[in-house]
Amino acid sequence: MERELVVSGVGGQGIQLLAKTLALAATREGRYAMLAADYGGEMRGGPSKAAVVVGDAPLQALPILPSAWSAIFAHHRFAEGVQDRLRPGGIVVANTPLVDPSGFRPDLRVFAVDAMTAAKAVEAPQASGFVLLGAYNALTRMVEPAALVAAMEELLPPYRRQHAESNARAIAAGAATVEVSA
Amino acid sequence: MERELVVSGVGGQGIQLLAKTLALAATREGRYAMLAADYGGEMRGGPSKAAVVVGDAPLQALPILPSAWSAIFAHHRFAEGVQDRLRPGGIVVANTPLVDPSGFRPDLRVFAVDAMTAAKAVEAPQASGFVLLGAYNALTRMVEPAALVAAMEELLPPYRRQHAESNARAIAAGAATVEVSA
Amino acid sequence: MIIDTSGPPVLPAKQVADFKPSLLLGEHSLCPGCGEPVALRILLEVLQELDIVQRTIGVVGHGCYGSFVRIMDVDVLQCLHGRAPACATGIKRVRPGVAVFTLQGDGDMANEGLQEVLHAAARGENITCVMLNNGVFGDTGGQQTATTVLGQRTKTSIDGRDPELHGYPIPVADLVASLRGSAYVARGAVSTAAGVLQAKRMLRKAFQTQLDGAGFSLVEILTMCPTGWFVPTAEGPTYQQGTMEQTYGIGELVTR
Amino acid sequence: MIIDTSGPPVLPAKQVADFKPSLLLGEHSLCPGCGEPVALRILLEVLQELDIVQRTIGVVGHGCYGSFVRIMDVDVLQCLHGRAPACATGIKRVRPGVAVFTLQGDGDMANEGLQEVLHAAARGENITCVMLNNGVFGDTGGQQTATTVLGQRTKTSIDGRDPELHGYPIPVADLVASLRGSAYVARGAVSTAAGVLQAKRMLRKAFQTQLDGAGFSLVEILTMCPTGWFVPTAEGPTYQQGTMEQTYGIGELVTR
Amino acid sequence: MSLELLDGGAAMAEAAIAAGCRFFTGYPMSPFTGLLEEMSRRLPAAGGVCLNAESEIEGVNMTLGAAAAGARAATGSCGQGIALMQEAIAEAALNETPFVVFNLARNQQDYFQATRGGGWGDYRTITLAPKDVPEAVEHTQLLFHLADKHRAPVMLYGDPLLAQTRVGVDVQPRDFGPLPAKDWVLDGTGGGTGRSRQIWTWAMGKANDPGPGPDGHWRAIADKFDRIAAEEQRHEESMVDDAETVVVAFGTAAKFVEHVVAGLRAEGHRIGWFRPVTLWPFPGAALRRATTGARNVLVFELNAGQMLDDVRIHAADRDAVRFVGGVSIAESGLSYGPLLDAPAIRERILGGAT
Amino acid sequence: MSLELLDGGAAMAEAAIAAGCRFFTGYPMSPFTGLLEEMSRRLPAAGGVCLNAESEIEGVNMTLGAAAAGARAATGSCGQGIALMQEAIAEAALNETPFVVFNLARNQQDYFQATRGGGWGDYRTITLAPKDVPEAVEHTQLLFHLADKHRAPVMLYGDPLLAQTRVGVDVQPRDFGPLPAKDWVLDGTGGGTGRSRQIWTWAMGKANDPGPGPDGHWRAIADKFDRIAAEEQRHEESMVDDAETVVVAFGTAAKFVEHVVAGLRAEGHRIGWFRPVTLWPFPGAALRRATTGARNVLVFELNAGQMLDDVRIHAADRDAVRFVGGVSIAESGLSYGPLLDAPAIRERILGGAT
Amino acid sequence: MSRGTLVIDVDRCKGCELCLAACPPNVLSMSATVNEQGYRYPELHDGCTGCTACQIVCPDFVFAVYRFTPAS
Amino acid sequence: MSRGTLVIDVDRCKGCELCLAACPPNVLSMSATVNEQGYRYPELHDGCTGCTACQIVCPDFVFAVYRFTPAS
Ligand SMILES: Cc1ncc(C[n+]2csc(CCOP(=O)(O)OP(=O)(O)O)c2C)c(N)n1
Ligand SMILES: Cc1ncc(C[n+]2csc(CCOP(=O)(O)OP(=O)(O)O)c2C)c(N)n1
Ligand code: SF4
Ligand code: SF4
Ligand code: SF4
Ligand code: SF4
Repeated sequence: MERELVVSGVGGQGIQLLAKTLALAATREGRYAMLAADYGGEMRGGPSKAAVVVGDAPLQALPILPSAWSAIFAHHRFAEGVQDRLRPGGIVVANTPLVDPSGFRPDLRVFAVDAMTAAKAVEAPQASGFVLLGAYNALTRMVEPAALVAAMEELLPPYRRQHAESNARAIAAGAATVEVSA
Repeated sequence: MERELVVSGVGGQGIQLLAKTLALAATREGRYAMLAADYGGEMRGGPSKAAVVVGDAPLQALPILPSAWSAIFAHHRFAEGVQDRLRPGGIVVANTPLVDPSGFRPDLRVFAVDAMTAAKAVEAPQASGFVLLGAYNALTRMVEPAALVAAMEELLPPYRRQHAESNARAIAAGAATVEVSA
Repeated sequence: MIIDTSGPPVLPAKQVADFKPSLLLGEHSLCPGCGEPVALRILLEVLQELDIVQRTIGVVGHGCYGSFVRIMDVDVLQCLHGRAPACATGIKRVRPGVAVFTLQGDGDMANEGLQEVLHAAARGENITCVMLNNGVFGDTGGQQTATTVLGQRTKTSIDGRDPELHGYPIPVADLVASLRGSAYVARGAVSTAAGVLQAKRMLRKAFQTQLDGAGFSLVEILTMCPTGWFVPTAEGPTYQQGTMEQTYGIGELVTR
Repeated sequence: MIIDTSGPPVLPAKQVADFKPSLLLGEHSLCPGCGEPVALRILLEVLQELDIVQRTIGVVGHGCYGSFVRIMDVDVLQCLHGRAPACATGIKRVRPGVAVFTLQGDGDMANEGLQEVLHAAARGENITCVMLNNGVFGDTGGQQTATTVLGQRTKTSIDGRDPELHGYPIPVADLVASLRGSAYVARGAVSTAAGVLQAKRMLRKAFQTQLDGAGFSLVEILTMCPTGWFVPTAEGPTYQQGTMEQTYGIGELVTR
Repeated sequence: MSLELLDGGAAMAEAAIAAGCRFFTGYPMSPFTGLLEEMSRRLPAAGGVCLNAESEIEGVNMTLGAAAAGARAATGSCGQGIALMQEAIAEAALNETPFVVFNLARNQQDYFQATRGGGWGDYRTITLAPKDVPEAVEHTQLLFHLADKHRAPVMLYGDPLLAQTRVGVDVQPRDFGPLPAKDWVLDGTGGGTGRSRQIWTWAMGKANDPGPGPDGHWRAIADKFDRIAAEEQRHEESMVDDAETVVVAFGTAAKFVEHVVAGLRAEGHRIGWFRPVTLWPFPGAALRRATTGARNVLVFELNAGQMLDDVRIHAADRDAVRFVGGVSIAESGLSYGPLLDAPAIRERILGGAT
Repeated sequence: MSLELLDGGAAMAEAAIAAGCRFFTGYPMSPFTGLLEEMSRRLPAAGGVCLNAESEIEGVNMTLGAAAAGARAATGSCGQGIALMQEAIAEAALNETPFVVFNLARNQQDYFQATRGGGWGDYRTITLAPKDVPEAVEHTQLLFHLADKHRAPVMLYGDPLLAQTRVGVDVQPRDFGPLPAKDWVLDGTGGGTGRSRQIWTWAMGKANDPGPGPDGHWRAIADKFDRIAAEEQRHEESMVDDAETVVVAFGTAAKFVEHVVAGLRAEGHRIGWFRPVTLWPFPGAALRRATTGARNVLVFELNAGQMLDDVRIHAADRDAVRFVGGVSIAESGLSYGPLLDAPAIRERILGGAT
Repeated sequence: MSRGTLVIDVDRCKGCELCLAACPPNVLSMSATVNEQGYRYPELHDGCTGCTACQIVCPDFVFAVYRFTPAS
Repeated sequence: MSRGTLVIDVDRCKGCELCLAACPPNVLSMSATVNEQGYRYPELHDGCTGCTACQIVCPDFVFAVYRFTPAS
């Protein structure tokens, strides 16, 4: 079975890193992953989108997903159309207050996460993307939480190693937000 | 009616100039002419061939003639195949002794011209090509003799003007050879 | 105490510098700390100061500055990568009364189109070529160009440019200066305010050379590319001074 | 009194010069008085004297010298017009133990492929480029190249090369010499016997530079093209001395 | 009427000048060289500029620049030189800069190069293939017209026989009708007006007046080429109505085929010929009509079979199509080998018409 | 098996190295740039050389040189950059130098460029168009094999989705069977032996051992490409046997088409798909079989209709062929527009299957 | 005392800090808060000479510069 | 008296006359008749020094050069 996540936000929110972390974590677990990024060419500060698909056999998924099982909305801009592709019952993580969690289709399961507040609370203000990821993974169990942290560390370039701990805290904080709200 | 001449010899014999003179003369008479040259690319001292076609209406002739009405053979080398294309009754000017006038098909009308000797006799040793042309034109009346001389003069570059007279003598000498032999 | 700078001063004052040259039609989208918009500004100011705005055609190559085509209020041919001097030649020969300039990067001029600019210079083509040299392919994300300085890390010379493997940087202005058709050649840099003003004077002289019909002119302008150099924006100027400006030197190479 | 030269002398004598280098496999078909076969001779002699015949690859461009591919007993890639330095680079990087040289004309190197040779030189590519500069496209019948001297009549500059219309000639060796990757650069001429010997020494040094792994080497050799210059063959050398050699100068430009 | 004896190169040079060409660039390459030499001699006298481009790439981009500035402009080359120009020809097609490319090739092996480009993107190049010098004179003038009519680079595809054969021709300016105003030309006067002009393949427009952008622009270009494809097909045909065998050929080879087919018809064979005059747009509908009822559709071209594709796409019965041409090159590499000859062609046609 | 999460560029880099590629050149151009960057990182560690070519023309000629000297070598680019390489690709096809060209294009508008060359002369380029990254890994390795097998330059035609999508892949060297000895390689040892070697497009040979010359050589090359055309056709198809409608698509677009067609089939439509895996040689015979009996042969490609030509040449019923693709470009110009999306494609297919 | 002053179009600023280093009297510093693009931007302190250096080096055309006219 | 002498492969000569000018003692002159290619060719007169200059400049590889060995 293949499970799809689409992530949508604006450049600078860590969308690509979040998606890459999840895909790498799944890969390190020996599963098949796909990560398709879409960041409008040379434009800066523009839309940033990513899709992650994870499965236990070689994937059939298209790099532009016709439908998805879940989504993370990091920003209300550039989000048009994404909701329409979610299958009924789809899981949504909505980054409040940038995203209004009440604006979604009734057949979706929406979880509001105030990622910035949670990130600041664990002194990881740069890591709100990881909060969203932590929340998402807590909801979906896409990968083992430990795999997520390991993948995040693996992706850090040497000169950013110092962020490993705060990112890990952000992931955990994200998980905590939904475990409470769930 | 279109009349074709093919000229065949080796580079340096003045084949191209001879053919060009005839074609220009016909053009200056207001008739349609074609001149197709064939001198094997970058090779030097190799084969030199030309075809001239003259007619009173826009020409239908191919640039590589399937058959011809007449020929000038300036050299025995590279002459293979040319004879085969001459139509029965075709006129041939053979440059003796470089070309053996007895080696032709019986249905051709062959005229032997010792161009070099004739050229030397009129103190135009460089102009044996024009002797052949003079002979040919005397036989065929392709163009007016005066037109031939005018075309030759027109084609001389300024720094070769001094050759005009000796070339003209060579044309006349060529005519004389066949007027005698005819 | 922070001064209110949200509007013009209330005390009597004379405006001595405006936000942007009036020939700009909109915002650019280049990176923070990029030197190219500064070069664009002085180029446009020179066109205005020489009063040739309405008899000028620009030819713009491929690089981050390519997006200036959208915001320069000047007639422009956006040409193929590297080919601006050839296109400019065609334009100038057909419209000798128009001032024709090119806007190119180091990737555009020193890599893809080194031949075009040298031939145009040798031809003494009466055009003005402007090269924005940041020592990397900025637009494609920071790979090594022919002007990348030794030791510089880029995405295709990750351990730094090593002369054994990657060769030496090419001083384009110097090459051009050595050709007889060149009438004005200079190299400037926009890493300081004084440098910007000097570069502007160079551009002015280059266009004046063209207006005088004296032959080929070229101004190479060293510009910061903090993104491609992987340095903080604030360090761009000093990094540039310590690397590119050291390697290439600043000044006029040909004046006639 | 004319001496019998139909066979070796009967008196005791030592042969001090042979007809042609033993690396030639046949006759060339170049014009009377052409300087290119002379350059070919000394090039082949140098390969023999350095004893590298069996570890050499030549890369030959497009021009009259292109036909040498048929007669040089050396491994050869006949490449596209202008691209020899790039091809040679690929070969050298893959076979660093082999001596790699290019043989190109001025049309090949200064026109179509100016960029390739300059980039190869800047890269300090450890190859030897040989340019036969006769100031015209010989093979296509004598049109103007980038090295045609001022005033020279060619089929595309019938009234003589005029700097206003056609620009100035490009001194390729000087351009190459100004690049840091160049380890040996020289310009010779084959218009006199002494010149031929000097050019041969230059070629020898160039190959030695390569064998030493010191970097890029180039020898530009001025060669007569009486056909393309429209001068009698016997006047080729003096014509060359009065035009090309005057314009470009003979000598070593870089030695390291 | 006054005939001049001109070789193809000189005739095309005269024709180009008569058509208003005032900018020309070229780089020597046989058999294109002659046209370049003639232009360098004749164009300055006509008030134009002929540049010894230092390379084909520089030449075609100079020409693109001159055309962008409004001149009737041209360049040319052959084979490898045209290959080097493909990037710029595509660019001109996509940014709509009109000029003429004289592709005086060494043979017919470059049909794909001419008709399928090899540049990038969805563009096509109007390509005329004259069969002889008089037609080249007409085509040259027509091409400058078509370039301006459609704002696109266009091509003449010839060969050594076309370039080098001398014939008596009378070059007169011809009028092909009115043309759209060149209101897009860069003349340098737009600066500071807020309406400065732009020529840009991506058509992004100015910040104050955005263009269609690549998607809109390239779709419009594709539509334009569809329109050209419908409008500009040209062909000649003869004796096809009752023909069992139709021979398809282009350029010089077609002239030979016409001759051979006429001979065969005179001998009683039910045979005709069809000649695409425009290689692109290929006159497909006409070919379909001309081959309806034919049992043999023979393709004679001097290459390994390139136009063959277009004939297969359009012939009435695709299975009737047979290739009777072939690669045939002179020893020198610079012209055709023995297959371009009437007797040889006759044999091939008789062999194919089974 | 151990999966690595690699984008297409990195995956192809790994695959190339696994296939023995030891020389690579490139010049940045999106979306090819990633492959270049990966090669510059990975190849030196494998004992190879990766050069920052100063331009595409220099890059491809360096690669030609390295290949002539015997290395498994490659280069790549996209669009305009490939256009600039056409001269050298043709040259390599004609002088028989094998290397791989990674044409990681911005979209599908370069089908003609890939399959009809645009260089000069009668040559063709084996072109594989993988539909996704795992297939690109296989194709990369296969291409190095095919290049050596046929002594010819070969091409991989991809797009931004192929170049940039990351997937878990396991790159293992693959064995495609034995190859002819590379006894033609220039190694420098021939000098002075009277048997020195030569690589020359015109194949004139040495004076003491004349070659076939251009005529003989180019005819042999044409024959070789005919052989390749017969031997190397590859395709995939599904559900065509009873299909009323067969959709033909290549590359990434084909992956989308497969998905959409599978959905339509599940809904009861009698529909199947056909994918040319080799764009050249085009799998014509297979297409003919697959479309026999089909009422609609729909061509979906993201351009103005280029593969369409090949489908028209080969589909069982030429009149059943309909174009349902189109130009669709992202605002940035660097990737596809909205037509590359399953719902949009579904609509086009339903519209075409009348 | 300032001889000159600025208008700072803060929302255009991309926070590169080039102006800070360029300012001879060193009277610019970066804000604590961010503008609408998310960048910190320069703030002016006492002592501006109206030399225009900041305007000259700013890649984002953020500055207009004024020189006070002596109340003559 | 000649210190050296030549073998001249006359049929290879293309008559360019470069050897004449190159010869320091000026002991070469062109023939009156032509070779099989149709070119006049050089002939040697007394005074050859065996310097090899003619061989060095000849584009058509027409000369072999000998120096007489002193009968020691
Ligand atoms: C023929 C061709 N090759 C490659 C590219 C891709 N390309 C676009 S911009 C660019 C970089 C240009 O670098 P530079 O000129 O230095 O300008 P910068 O972006 O650094 O300002 C490249 C390589 C292209 N457009 N055309
Ligand atoms: C791309 C390309 N353009 C043009 C040519 C035609 N061409 C062949 S040889 C030649 C002249 C070369 O001149 P040069 O290198 O100076 O050598 P020369 O003949 O004078 O010895 C040219 C232009 C070609 N082969 N390829
Ligand atoms: S990448 Fe470099 S050159 Fe381009 S906009 Fe950014 S800083 Fe400027
Ligand atoms: S044309 Fe010139 S370069 Fe060529 S063979 Fe003749 S003399 Fe030599
Ligand atoms: S230089 Fe301009 S963009 Fe940079 S921080 Fe200062 S005001 Fe902002
Ligand atoms: S130099 Fe050689 S070719 Fe020329 S005349 Fe003398 S012998 Fe003959």
